[in-house]
Amino acid sequence: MNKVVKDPSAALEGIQDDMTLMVGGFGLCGIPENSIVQLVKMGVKNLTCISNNAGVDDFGLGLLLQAKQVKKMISSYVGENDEFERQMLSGELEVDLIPQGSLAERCRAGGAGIPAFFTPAGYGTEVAEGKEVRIFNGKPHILESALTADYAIVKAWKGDTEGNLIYKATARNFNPMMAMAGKITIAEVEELVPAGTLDPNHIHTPGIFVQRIFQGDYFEKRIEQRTVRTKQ
Amino acid sequence: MNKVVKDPSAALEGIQDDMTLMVGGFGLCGIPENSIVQLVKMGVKNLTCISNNAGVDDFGLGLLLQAKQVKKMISSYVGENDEFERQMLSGELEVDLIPQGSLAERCRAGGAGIPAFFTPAGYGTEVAEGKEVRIFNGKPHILESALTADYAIVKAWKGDTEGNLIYKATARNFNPMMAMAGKITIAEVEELVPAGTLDPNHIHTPGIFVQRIFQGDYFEKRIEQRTVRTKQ
Amino acid sequence: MALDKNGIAKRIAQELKDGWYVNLGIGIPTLVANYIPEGIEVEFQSENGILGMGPFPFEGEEDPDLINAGKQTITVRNGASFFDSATSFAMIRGQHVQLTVLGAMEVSQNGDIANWKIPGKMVKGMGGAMDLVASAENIIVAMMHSNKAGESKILKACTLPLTGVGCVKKVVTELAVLEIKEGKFHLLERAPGVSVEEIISKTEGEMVVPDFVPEMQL
Amino acid sequence: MALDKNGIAKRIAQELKDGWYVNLGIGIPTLVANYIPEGIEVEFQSENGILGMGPFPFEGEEDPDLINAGKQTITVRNGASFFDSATSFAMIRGQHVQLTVLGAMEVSQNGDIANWKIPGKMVKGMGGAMDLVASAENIIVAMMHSNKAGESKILKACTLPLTGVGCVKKVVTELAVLEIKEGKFHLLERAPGVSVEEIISKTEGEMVVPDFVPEMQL
Repeated sequence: MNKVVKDPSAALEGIQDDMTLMVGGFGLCGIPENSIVQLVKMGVKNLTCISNNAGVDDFGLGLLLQAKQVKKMISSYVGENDEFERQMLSGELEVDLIPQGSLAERCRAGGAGIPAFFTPAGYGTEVAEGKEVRIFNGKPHILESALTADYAIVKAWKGDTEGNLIYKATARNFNPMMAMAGKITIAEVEELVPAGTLDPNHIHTPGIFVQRIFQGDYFEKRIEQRTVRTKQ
Repeated sequence: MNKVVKDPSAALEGIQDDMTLMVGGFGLCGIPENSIVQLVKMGVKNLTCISNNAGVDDFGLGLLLQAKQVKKMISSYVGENDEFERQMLSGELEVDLIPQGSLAERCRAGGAGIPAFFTPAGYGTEVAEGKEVRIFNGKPHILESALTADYAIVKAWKGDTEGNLIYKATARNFNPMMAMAGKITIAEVEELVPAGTLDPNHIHTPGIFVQRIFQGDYFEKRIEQRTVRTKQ
Repeated sequence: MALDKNGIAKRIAQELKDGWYVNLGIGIPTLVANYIPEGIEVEFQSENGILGMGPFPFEGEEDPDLINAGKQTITVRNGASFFDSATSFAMIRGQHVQLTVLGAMEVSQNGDIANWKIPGKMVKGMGGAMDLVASAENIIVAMMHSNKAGESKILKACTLPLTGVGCVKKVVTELAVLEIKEGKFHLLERAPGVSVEEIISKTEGEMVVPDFVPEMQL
Repeated sequence: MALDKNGIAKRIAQELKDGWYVNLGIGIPTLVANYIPEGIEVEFQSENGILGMGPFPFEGEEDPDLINAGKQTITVRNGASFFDSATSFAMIRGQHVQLTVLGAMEVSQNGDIANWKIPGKMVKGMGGAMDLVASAENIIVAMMHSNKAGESKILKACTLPLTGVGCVKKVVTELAVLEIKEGKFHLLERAPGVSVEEIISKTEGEMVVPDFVPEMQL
């Protein structure tokens, strides 16, 4: 069941204006760099992007924002992006801010066929507005619904030809749940290996969730907050 | 944060009559053999056991049933156990049969602080009796609640002194979710290694979910249905 | 002549499409894996936590930690993966598995299925069947047309406790291939040498029978 | 004298107990890791998917794939583990994390907290804060007693959009340690050299002040 496509262009075929995309990553860590660049090249517009963050002005999803390709962002935190803030405050960009844990769980729910679940997060805040409230164990919870996407674009460390994925360190983050929740899921990987190379015990995302996979040409992996200590 | 205890006796300290236990495994695969034997030795009674299956007559949870230590079983399939069937039909044993996927998800929900979720499984069947029904995307779903346990007892392949666990092959099954859902979680492992030995990328159950860990003396790993093909 | 179990499995295997992920139940469905048509590739999921099941192991190579949902020892193919039960049913519930094949005690003309319980008698439990039938978009039931007492299992309405409602799309028995739509069975094919009359006589549910009913090509 | 940020962090570190898993927010809370009392062992969780965070890396050893929730490069300790965001918040929501320390713009006397939004101005988003405050059994807020305009942030009722309701148990500022119970602040300790009068004058919310208020021991 070979799912390999040759490049980002082949991988992203079919993505059109007005679609909903999930894009993996936390900050600039574990984002599908090559696919994002390809989205800019394709010039698709009016996208709804579900991604924990919105990149920085000149990298990650910030590139899509600069090119005004995004109609709506669904994120938990968008603090490091001036263009984002400008478009949001001016009303050009719709923004749906969601608690990070609810965002992660809603993506997983979408992939797992769970249409809705109760969570305490956001009760008593504007996040709860219009949502059903129910008490469990004496504590109020709100009903949150599943999220899915026309396409989910994720980034992994290693992948095999059948779409099995292994992530590295904290570059895992939202990628596994988004891979589950895409109607079509595209994975870009640093290293693409033949099926049978990866230990089946160590697969993070089983290939059933991935429809297309390619090896990225180059990963900049920009660091957002380089913090170091000095050797004594 | 050393969580190592020396033997099953130390690991299971505190388990008392009338408690609810989760016990990992699928069939006889990935069951905490040493802990089950210890439960028989302890003689604790009136237990509610949440486990996908109920063992066979002379192995696994079947041992607890033989010793009449179980008041109630919460399982999805109990077909391979004559004593179970006898106790159930005679009314000695309460049985709550739950669809396997709902059982797995309810354990995960219990561990993840999700008090309830909607699933299509069981709609229109006796499983749905008394449960809320709601339509999502034109399809009826039922509301299922989280499961937790006083103690969860799981079995892993490798574990480290901080309670991080790695499972082997299909012996993983229910163990990870049950590890999440126990107020106290006890892990028995085939091989106990120092913290830092296991690759942090490959941990299946992070140590935060495990309170006590020990290396089992001996694992029989009985095979329930030995099926082979002949070499040509 | 009525098919044997392998014949039923062989006919069901013709429904497989290249690239599908497939969940096979215990019994006849398991045999489907032996008849994958040439030139197509499918991947088998077992709900206890494996994708990419291979054949049974050679004697002496059994691994007690590697079993299928029927608790049988198995092997893995290249590209296999292991996962926990919650993830396994996420695949099933989330409709990532394209085809589910399972057995049944009864099927009704509106697609209801009963396959887990005989009141006062059998109490094995539903296992993963309720999750599978509630979520799979494509369910094929492999079963015998009648029970041991000779009574039809292809019914107007199920008499046993249900496993799922309105979910079965196709039934393959030793006698026929039936499709379920608009609240009726539709006779698509008959087993080689089996007469339409025999099928009609052994089917209790309403069944639409076209003028020409082709024989299965096995 | 009022504490500096490190002083606040140092005081909060005294609340740590052996064996706890702890989530530290961005800013002052991050500094708590520098002051773990001798003889106790705690494990730090970061909601982007890591348990067992170590110190910042040495120059040249930064790994872009290894960051904390503040997007800072970090290292791991022996026994660390990585996991996805859903599992990370399963730990948080499921109350497996024993202590959460985070910053705030405002805290009210019934334990409400506002720390994510200034209407018409700041639109950074709540990140994981709403999940953390809604679920943690033990929340300590690290904050300055007043804002830059000199107005108290320790209030009868929050004026900014809330992050969570009735959840904060303790507040540590540059001036005082306050406990929240029964709808009031309770003054537990004052910073070395800071007078009770100063704390009272800078606290807008109702505050119970005992006869004797000990100085923090740092």
